[in-house]
Amino acid sequence: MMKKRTIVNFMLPWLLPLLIIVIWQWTASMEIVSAKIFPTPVTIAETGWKMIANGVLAEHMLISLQRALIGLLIGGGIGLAMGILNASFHLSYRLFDTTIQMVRNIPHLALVPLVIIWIGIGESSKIFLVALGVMFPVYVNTYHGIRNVSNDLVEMGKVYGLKRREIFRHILLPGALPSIFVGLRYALGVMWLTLIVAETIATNSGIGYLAMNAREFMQADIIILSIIIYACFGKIADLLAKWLEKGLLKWNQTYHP
Amino acid sequence: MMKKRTIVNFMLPWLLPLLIIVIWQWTASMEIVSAKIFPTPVTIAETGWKMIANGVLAEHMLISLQRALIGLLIGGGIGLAMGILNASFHLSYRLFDTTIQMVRNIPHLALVPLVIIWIGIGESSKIFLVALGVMFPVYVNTYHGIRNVSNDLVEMGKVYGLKRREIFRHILLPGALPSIFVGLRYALGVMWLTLIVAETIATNSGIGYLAMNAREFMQADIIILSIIIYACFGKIADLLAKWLEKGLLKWNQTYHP
Amino acid sequence: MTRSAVIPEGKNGVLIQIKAVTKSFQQHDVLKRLDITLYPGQFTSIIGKSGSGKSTLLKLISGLDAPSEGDILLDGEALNGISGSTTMMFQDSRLLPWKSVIDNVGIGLQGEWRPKALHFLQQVGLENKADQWPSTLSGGQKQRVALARALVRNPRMLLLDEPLGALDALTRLEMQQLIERLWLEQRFTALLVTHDVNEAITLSDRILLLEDGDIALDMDIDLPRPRSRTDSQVGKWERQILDRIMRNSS
Amino acid sequence: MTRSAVIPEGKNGVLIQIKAVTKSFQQHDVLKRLDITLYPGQFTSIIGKSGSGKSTLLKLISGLDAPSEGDILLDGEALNGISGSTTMMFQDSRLLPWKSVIDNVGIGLQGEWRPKALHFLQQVGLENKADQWPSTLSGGQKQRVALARALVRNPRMLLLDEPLGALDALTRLEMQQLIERLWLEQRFTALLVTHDVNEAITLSDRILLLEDGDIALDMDIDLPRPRSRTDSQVGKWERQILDRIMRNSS
Amino acid sequence: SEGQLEVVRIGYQKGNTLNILKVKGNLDERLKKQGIKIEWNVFPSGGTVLEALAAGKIDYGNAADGSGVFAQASGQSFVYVGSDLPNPEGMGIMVHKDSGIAGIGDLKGKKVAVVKGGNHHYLTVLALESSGLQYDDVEYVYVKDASEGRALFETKQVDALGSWDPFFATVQMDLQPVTLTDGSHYSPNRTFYYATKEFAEAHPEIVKAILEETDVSDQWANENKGEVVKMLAGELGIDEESLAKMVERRTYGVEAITKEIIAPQQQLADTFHKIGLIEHSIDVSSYMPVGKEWVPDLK
Ligand SMILES: Nc1ncnc2c1ncn2[C@@H]1O[C@H](COP(=O)(O)OP(=O)(O)OP(=O)(O)O)[C@@H](O)[C@H]1O
Ligand SMILES: Nc1ncnc2c1ncn2[C@@H]1O[C@H](COP(=O)(O)OP(=O)(O)OP(=O)(O)O)[C@@H](O)[C@H]1O
Ligand SMILES: [Mg+2]
Ligand SMILES: [Mg+2]
Repeated sequence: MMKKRTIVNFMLPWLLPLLIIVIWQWTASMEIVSAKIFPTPVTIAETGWKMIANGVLAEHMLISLQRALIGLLIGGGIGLAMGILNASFHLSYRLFDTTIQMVRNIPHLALVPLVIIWIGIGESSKIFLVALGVMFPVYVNTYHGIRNVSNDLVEMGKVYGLKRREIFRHILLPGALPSIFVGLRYALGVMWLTLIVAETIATNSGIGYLAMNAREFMQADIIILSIIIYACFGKIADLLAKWLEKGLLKWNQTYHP
Repeated sequence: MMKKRTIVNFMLPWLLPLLIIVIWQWTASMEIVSAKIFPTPVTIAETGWKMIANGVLAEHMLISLQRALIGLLIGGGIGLAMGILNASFHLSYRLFDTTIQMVRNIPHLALVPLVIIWIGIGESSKIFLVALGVMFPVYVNTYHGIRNVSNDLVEMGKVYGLKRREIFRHILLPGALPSIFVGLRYALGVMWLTLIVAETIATNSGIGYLAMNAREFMQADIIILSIIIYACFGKIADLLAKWLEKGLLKWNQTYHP
Repeated sequence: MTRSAVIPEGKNGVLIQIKAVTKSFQQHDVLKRLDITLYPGQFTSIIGKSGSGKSTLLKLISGLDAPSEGDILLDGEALNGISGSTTMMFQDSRLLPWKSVIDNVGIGLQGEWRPKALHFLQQVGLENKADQWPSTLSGGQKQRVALARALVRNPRMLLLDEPLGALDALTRLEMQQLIERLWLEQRFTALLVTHDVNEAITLSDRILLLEDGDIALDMDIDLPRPRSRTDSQVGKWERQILDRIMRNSS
Repeated sequence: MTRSAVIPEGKNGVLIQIKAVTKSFQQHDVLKRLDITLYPGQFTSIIGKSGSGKSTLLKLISGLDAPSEGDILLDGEALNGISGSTTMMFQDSRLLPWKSVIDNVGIGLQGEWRPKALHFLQQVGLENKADQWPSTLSGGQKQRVALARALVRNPRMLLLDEPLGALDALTRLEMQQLIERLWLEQRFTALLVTHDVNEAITLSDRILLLEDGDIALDMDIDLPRPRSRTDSQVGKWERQILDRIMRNSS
Repeated sequence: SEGQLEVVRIGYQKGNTLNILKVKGNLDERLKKQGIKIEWNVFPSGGTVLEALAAGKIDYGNAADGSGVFAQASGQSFVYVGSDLPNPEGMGIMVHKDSGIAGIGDLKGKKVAVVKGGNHHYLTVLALESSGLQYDDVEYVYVKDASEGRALFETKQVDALGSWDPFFATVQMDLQPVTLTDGSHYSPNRTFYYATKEFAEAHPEIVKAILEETDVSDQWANENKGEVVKMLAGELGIDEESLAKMVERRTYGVEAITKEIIAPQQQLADTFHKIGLIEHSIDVSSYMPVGKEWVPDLK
């Protein structure tokens, strides 16, 4: 009995995705639109399996992963640094915040022509776009996280002779961490999302390329496959962020199991 | 002296954007790349003025604004509701969170073909995409905001006989508000960003259309103009969010002037 | 030192029965098979060393937490979650930072509560702070707002966790009188955690000493009311209890 | 009742001069042209009604807040921001929730601080809680951790804002003895805010009564140490001060 | 760029002749002898090829006739260095069998899905005019790409669909629609070879070599259409039947720019100007120099 319950509980989050797949199979098999533009899950699974088996998928994913991670590192790093800087120094906040708020609102799609002119069509242009996209969520959550740390604790740190660096390390950073994790969770999503634009720039590899190329050439099965891959990445990113949170926020009772 | 200082302080946030424009004018006038693919700010200003004067810009902006706001209302509403629901009921969290985390990671560009099949090419498809994009930041920040309200205060509310609804209204919601505002600030950005994809679907109007059409037909001045418009929207969204915060979070000492 | 049958009258108050209640955190038993009956309308004080489990006991009675073992009955019915008849004042003030002082006092009240809330604010000497944010209050002021918030709602059972700990002698005295007056009027069942033995004696019918997770002392104080803190009888009781506390520890 | 020249020796302590200090919040003057000199190594207690400005004064001396008018000098030098020689124990415990108890005690300490921190945790009776999260502590335990955190760093000036308010009589006594012992050893300048007049008398050389933003009473307590709380001399002083407090208010 | 050339950066689109050239490898081989490497860059559309070309990120590329006109209209600098053989049958306008639409004239007031500025868009405009309608007598539904158009057509959100090969062929194969017209008699539907001015002028012999080798691989393609179909199926992920249809109705081959080629291109530019796709009228001949050093020697 107990065992059954645990399984049900474990399956609960997958109920809805499963339901979607079932409805999809059902509607698709009715052939309201041709299977060419809206294939059944079974077709997708076959395509997926084929691409896994011949290693194509792994290849695309690997190259995307590389671009994504480098971009995350750079953009996340800059976002974190700017968030910390602007939360700590009012001057820096005044100087940079407006610009960041403006830049973050520029669509990557519109930026591509300029990126090609400035950075070219190589790897760096793709990494640049990922970094740009990832920067903002990390920035804004770091900033707000730090600003929302209780001033009482900062006062305590000051009176206890903590240097600026120590106050940051022992008080502001740990206090902001839950918020920074929300930012990271976003960033992990944005990181992949950006690739769909970035990987239209003169490349024939990567998940973004796969999706856009499939769209170009009417390969509905691959479009949907890429959607599913993206969705799975979303789940993985979320698990990763949760797992990190679990490790680093042990003290936080609001941590959600 | 005092007066001078205030002006300097007021100008500070615009220093960087100004600097960018100056450098841009300078490099562009050097014609390292041809002015045709990288026009000078003056050219852009001229183009902009022409489009303002003949009302084209206002027309595009109005229609985009309409799509954006309806999408924001729907998506923001759903995000808020789901955030509240999932923060309040563990069952609902288990049931929905995974799916939301997966859906949010699907690039709109890849979804467009499916959206066209399911929703068609009318206004609703554009609003759907905006709503989808806006939903997630509101959701995740509402959720985390509510979960991070101190349990002590919730306990207090329970013991003082507050009903579930009252606990939510008097304790959870106000406590989560700073975080929800971060979400709103995002959402206001995403709202515009999404249009660049949404307004590729069978339309002749809107800021997103303007930008993408310009790219298609290589109108560098309009591409850059649309980038600037987007950037300004970013700033306006930010001001709006700050202004709302100022009004609603008077009690919050961490409010940043 | 055994429990005699001095049960004050109090139709209004709740009967609290604590039956073989154990509360453990991790491996550690904070409360060990506790058995207490608090009679309707009785004013009981709990004293005990820091960390002896006083707040834990109050949390169990309030229904905010559940015992690891054993049962708690209110008016004969097993407690399950929060009971509507309980009000508790926490050890920390737990004011809502986003509500003004008066809105904090009035939280959850129905109907025309403002005059009533203002009245109680006046009783705790803070009517002039009614429209301020809690963050501008001093420590003792916060505590008094929390007290006003607890008293304003005519509970049938009032749990007070060190309600006057942050107050100066004079204000403390006034607040004690306020609590006693309300209790005499309404005859709710009162349970007061305090470190001030004198306060326990002046206010309560019965004093419980919590030690090592058990009731080490259960005393009825049958002095006539009103009692004065400088009364010689009170002094005698005080010395007796303090001696008991000090002796046991060394 | 005027200030006599009983200045204890204390090369270690800081000389604190408060000169015509006014502190206002909005239109309201909390402190009004206050003039106080606290001598190096002196142990001073501040008493006063809730909301009389005691915490505000401590915050000014610590450098966390600046006077609206007037100056504060430490060892003759104008205070500007936080001085390295000050340690303050706040009215609320302000423990970092993300650090274990011992890490909270040791925060900001250099070198091999663990044995020292553990020693002080032991002094406040909490060595067995060293590795717990602060959120699992009782109210009094939190306060004691904060006390240990303040005492561990050998300050030249120690500001204590109701450090023992949440403690039971026995623990309170032990903590008083701990504070006195450390003070006798190190002769820092001590400033204690307390609501317990008896505590003020047993511990301090001098008692200040804050009333209406001004010093209403400035008394030197020249009893020999160690003092006992039940000593008749202490009792006499206590009654005298309490009478003064009570009289003025009615 | 002056001096010793080391790398030629070529931009291509999947399935185009340069793609065949890349796979055949004959150009790489020829240039390798001169110590020159080729950097092949794949782009998702003709517009993006010219975007990169104008930004100087590639030297040489292949894109459709319309792309050249748009790029010129926006003031980019580049030259046409060669052309593919015409392929008018590689695009067309289709309606559903049960739509009751029998000819172009019946399209009045109907919804037609096209990619704005695409070759089939141009075809639609010409076809409408020749059947006595105005170019805006239909309601255009602009789509982003072929698959969007097909989805709209298949779900009957539009009445007619303009498309181009290979998508034209797939729709014809899959849905068995009525093809109202293809490009014959309307437009040659060429794709062109473009190069940056600097590159063409500094290295005409390389341009010549590329054009010649393209023709070589084109001739091979004409003789081995079965293999081309297989190759394209691998590259594009489109079924072989459709690709066979596309390859069958096309003849591969390179031509030098001539007056005869310039004229229809000018007509295209003028038409696009007339319907407002480009703001100013342009003179394509200034971008289409004739008889330059890079004119290939074709066998
Ligand atoms: N969530 C928890 N996890 C682990 N231990 C806990 C938890 N809550 C309380 N304790 C422990 O239970 C014991 C009793 O705590 P409680 O708060 O009831 O003490 P108390 O009698 O109210 O003390 P005080 O007078 O200091 O407020 C303490 O030792 C405390 O550390
Ligand atoms: N930031 C502030 N804004 C407005 N008023 C304030 C602020 N801080 C303190 N006050 C007011 O100043 C007065 C003195 O406060 P303070 O905290 O110094 O009192 P206290 O003597 O420490 O009282 P307690 O014994 O209750 O802790 C109070 O009336 C309080 O409301
Ligand atoms: Mg307690
Ligand atoms: Mg205070």
